[in-house]
Amino acid sequence: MFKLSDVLNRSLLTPFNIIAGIILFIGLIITALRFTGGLAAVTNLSDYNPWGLWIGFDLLCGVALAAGGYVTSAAVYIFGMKKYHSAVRPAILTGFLGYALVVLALNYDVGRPWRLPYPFVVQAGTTSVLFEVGACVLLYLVVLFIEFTPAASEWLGLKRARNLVVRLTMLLTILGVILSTLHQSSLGALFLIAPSKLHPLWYSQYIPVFFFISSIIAGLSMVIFEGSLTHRYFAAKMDETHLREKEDVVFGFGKAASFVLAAYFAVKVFGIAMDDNWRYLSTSYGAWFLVELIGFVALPCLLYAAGVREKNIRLIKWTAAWAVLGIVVNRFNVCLVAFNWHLPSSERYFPSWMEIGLSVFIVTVGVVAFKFIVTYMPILYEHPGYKTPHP
Amino acid sequence: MSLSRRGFLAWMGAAGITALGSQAGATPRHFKGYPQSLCVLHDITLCIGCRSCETGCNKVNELPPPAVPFSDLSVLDKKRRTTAKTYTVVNKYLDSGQEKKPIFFKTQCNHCLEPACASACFVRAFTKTKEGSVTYDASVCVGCRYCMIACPFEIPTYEYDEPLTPRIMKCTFCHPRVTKGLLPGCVEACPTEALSFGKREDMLKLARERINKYPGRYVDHIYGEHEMGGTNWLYLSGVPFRNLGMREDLGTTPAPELTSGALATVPMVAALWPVLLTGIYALSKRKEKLLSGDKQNALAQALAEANAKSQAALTAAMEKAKREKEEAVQKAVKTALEQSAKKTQEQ
Amino acid sequence: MDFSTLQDFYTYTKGIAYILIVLTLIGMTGFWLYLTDQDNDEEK
Amino acid sequence: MEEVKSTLRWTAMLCTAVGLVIFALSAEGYKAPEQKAEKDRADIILIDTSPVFGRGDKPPVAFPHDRHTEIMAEQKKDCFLCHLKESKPQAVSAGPAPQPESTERMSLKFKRLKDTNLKEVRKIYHDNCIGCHMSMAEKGQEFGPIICGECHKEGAEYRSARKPSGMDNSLHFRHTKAAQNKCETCHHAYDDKAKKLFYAKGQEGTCRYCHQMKTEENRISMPLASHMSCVECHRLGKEKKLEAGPVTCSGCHDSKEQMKIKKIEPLPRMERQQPDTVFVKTLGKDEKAETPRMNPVPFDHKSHEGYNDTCRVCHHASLSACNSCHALGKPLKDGNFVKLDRAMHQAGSQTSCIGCHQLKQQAKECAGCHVFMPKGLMEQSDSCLKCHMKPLPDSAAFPKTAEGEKELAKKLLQSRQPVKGTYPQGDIPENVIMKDYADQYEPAEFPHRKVVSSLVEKMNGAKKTSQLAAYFHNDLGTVCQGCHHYSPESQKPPKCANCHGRPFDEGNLMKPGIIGAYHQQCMGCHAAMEIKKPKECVECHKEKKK
Repeated sequence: MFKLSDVLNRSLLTPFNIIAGIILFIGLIITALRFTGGLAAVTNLSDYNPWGLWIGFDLLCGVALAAGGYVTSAAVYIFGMKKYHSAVRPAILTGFLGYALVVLALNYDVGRPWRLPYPFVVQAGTTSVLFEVGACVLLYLVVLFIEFTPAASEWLGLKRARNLVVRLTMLLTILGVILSTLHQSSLGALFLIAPSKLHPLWYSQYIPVFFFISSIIAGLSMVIFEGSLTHRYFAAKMDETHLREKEDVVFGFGKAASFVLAAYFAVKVFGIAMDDNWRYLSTSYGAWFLVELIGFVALPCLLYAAGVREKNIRLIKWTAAWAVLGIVVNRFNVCLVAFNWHLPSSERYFPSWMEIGLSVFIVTVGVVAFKFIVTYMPILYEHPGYKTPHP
Repeated sequence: MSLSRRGFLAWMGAAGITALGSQAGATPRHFKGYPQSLCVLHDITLCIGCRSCETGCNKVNELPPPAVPFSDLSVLDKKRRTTAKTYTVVNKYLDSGQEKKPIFFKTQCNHCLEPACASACFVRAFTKTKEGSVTYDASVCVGCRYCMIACPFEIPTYEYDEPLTPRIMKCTFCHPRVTKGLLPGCVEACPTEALSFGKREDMLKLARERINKYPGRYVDHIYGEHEMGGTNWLYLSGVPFRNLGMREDLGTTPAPELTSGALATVPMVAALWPVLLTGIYALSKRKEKLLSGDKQNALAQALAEANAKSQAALTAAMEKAKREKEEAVQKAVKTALEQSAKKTQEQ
Repeated sequence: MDFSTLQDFYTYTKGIAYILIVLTLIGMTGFWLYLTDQDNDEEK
Repeated sequence: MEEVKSTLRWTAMLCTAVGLVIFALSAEGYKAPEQKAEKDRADIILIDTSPVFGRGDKPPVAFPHDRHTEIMAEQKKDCFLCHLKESKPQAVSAGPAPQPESTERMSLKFKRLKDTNLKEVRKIYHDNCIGCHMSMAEKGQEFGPIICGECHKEGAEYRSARKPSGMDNSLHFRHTKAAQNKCETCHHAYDDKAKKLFYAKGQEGTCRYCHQMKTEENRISMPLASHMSCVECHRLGKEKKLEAGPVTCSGCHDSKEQMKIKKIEPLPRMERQQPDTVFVKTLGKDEKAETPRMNPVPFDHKSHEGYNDTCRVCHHASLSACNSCHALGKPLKDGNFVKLDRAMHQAGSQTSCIGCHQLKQQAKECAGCHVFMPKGLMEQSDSCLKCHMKPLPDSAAFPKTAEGEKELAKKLLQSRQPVKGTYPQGDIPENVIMKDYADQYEPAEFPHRKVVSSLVEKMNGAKKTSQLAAYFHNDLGTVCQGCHHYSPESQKPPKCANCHGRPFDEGNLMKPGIIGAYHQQCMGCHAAMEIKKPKECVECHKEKKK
């Protein structure tokens, strides 16, 4: 429960605000350039490299890291892990923000943003994986929005309506999980069509599975990671339930993440075996692949395990950060590093500072929005008016 | 994850029979592409690198004039690719033989029988026409550039400098001309007939005949006959195609096959996840209910015990009180008797 | 219905598939509600 | 305090992130695996023990032999620093092997006489190679590799450019001269009973007839034989300060060095009791047929000796007649189951008549026309008679004696009328205007007569092929057929435009349109004959004034 006064009294010239302000300003300039000079003016994209950082990071990583929403809500509402209930709202919020930002970023990358709905209203290219991704992301954004709006029906206090709302949460959660399963995996499936361009070690008929599994890891890790951040910076905003359940969330999700990581490691190895790509492991790309597999899959898996067994909350938090980084590395590898590996280095892509700048801008927008929302809305605490009746 | 296409087709086929009443769809289908579709055979051994094709292409497609005039052959010295301003380019490759004999060859859209770009496009901006060309419709294109990712020949290009109306640019096989019965611009311009134009079957025949007649002159491979499921541009060469930078490792799988498996699982997930999830939900709910049941019993028991205790305490207290009362009475009686006895002695 | 390219065939079949998916989801939701509202009456 | 800590953490994370990005990019920098340029050397010996001892755990060593020979020379050391002396085996020393007087020779192995076992051999290599390199290092000289990986490396830095070496007739002549016609110096046969070499006079053949690529029992491999004999002999010669052949690898096996080997001009004929003229039989040696179905082919053996560098070209397995191994009917094992007809007609094979003749057609003087002609057996039956000549009217039955045979063959050969040149200049149109042309250019003026005469000139001028042309070109019109193809020989052949019209005629896919025909024919011929001009389009047809 916070007092409005201490918000008003705080001066706006906090270091955070200043930095954020600068970044947002630069972002706006880049925006202007993009929509006057075209992609050529701001990006290093070429006819060989049509997809760059804005897809590799903003889309692929954005979606993966926003997986916390469906993971948490599934855990709580479907798997009935009520003790993590306090984690749901923040997760949903970050999920919602994440997807919103992905869509925002797409508006920069795509040639004619206003046509983004075309596949669904004008002409549907149903053979395209991108069509499925688009459809699912769109729907899921709506789902997240509804999930994010507080359960209004409680106001009316009607028992039937309340039951309906309870059922609706279930429906939304299930729908959310379905949509997430589909588009998280399909983001990987996007690359199935380019076996001649993606390095064999990363190309696999299993790549949709890889993306889906790793999205679960990303979701779990993000919840822990954000949890620790919010706890650090917004402890004041948390009520005792949150503070109490926080630990449970960290340990529970840490354990889950560890186990899923183990499975992920296994399927990655299966991937190599299926296409008999062992020999590539001795090449330079192989070395880099091993870094990803050992350093960003096996290592966090073990660290999580250690953290859970020894009840070492800090270790788990740092591991979460590492795992999140690992997901980013993986998405970068698939989309940027191992893609077009056959091209001479002169033809390879490296993002321009403006591309990086815009990505930073997008992230900053997200952080600011999150900060604003958790400051003014009941995310980290339950509003006394609508105590949700959970045992 | 990836259901085999066969299985998927069987599944869809079953649906087809019942729902659509279409012809037996359960057998794995095979598509031969459009019969009579047109084709160009590029005999690389005949190309002299005169860039007439580039000129012709530029003219008939009304593309912007080139930076260096087409008559300037020095541009051939470094490798070029198709760009948003040039649909086709001629490249030079120096044969690694004793006398470095230059080999020229033309690059443009190969007009796949099963185009990867079309398969990848989520607004169906690309169409495989029955004439054999793969055409592009800018009026629906969103500009996501997934087609460029998908194309194994790295042909489609993008107008990166267009802020709001960028298009994908690629060879159209001069579709408007061809439908009018004219030759494609490049073919018409080629002086040596390094580009032969005709029905695909005929061009394949021609290619085979040339290989048979001049065994020494050609490598025994018609590029484009099977690559990525076959293309409407075919190539003959005197040196291995990989030397010319043409990928020989593309395989023969048509592009749509590559993603169909993954897409095939979508309905499965959509149909089965709800059941699975609600199942899990039900289980967890049931567990929860049982738990809550136990809790109530426990409470009741605790209450009962508590009551019993308090009862005992109460009775004990009452006993005590009773005893005190009686004592008090007896005491009082005793004193009274003593006093009365004292009185009688004095009299 | 006959197709000369795999691409056209898939466009068609996947199109059908997507429609079916939507119907399935709606249908199953309805069916679930129909299945479960009894239990809730008991709970009352 | 807490702040400090947290900042530290953040910096740590930042560092890792940056480090990763850099690593990623470095990984990105790598190209797809591709052939990297290697130094070509003719002297690469692959020190690979696997054939003898089975696979080792380290990759074999590519050893630049000449590099070491040079250094030996610089340091005034001889071959025996690395190669031991071994006593000649009985069989050889007894026989007429090179330098019969010497009972010792240089072992080809490194620092040992036989491959005992892996452990020892490995020790020999490591001790001696590394030891020597070390000692040079200590002396402060430029020294060779010392660490395992420097020698044992995958994808060696050298690529072996070793060209197989052989003795052509000219080189053979120089050797016979050097050996004062003592053929036994090198030539020998093996006596199975006596188990030793002996010299069989008049039976000499090329080494390869017996010495195969692999060592067989009682006959060593060709590489071994040649290096033991040739190199040894050259070495001894050099010791004796005589003019001797090369002892280095590149001396025999480097393409450039091979060019330098002196050629004898004119080359005297080699004596091996071969005929000047002979009949190539159309029947196997042991085959009996009432009459051969095809006429035997009179063959000018003498001049053909001049057309090839070695006898081996035709006599690929022995110096006897073709039909002693190849038969008309049943394929024989001796003939490797190749029937007589294939032995003589197989296209693309240098050992068959037609194959060799077609290879000759690739000479630039001939290629201009022949490049357009489908390869393989000619269909026209009359071309068969070019070789399978009809017996002369006056000649009676086929002679029984070898002498008579030679005579008849000679007569037949002389009866042939070589065709040189073509129709008289006056009958050849001087210029041809090619006007059926694109709007872009003026008509092209084709100097028809000039071209024809230069063709004929080249044809007759060609050293080794002029005879071939003279005998196989049917008549004066044949040369015209290079361009005026698919029509009978005549002084007034059809014009190009009579057949060639608009392109892509579905009726005849192989037939180009007129413009294509012109360019393909003219440019194809110029390319084949290595005529550099014309370079620009306008050299043939001027740009049309707009």
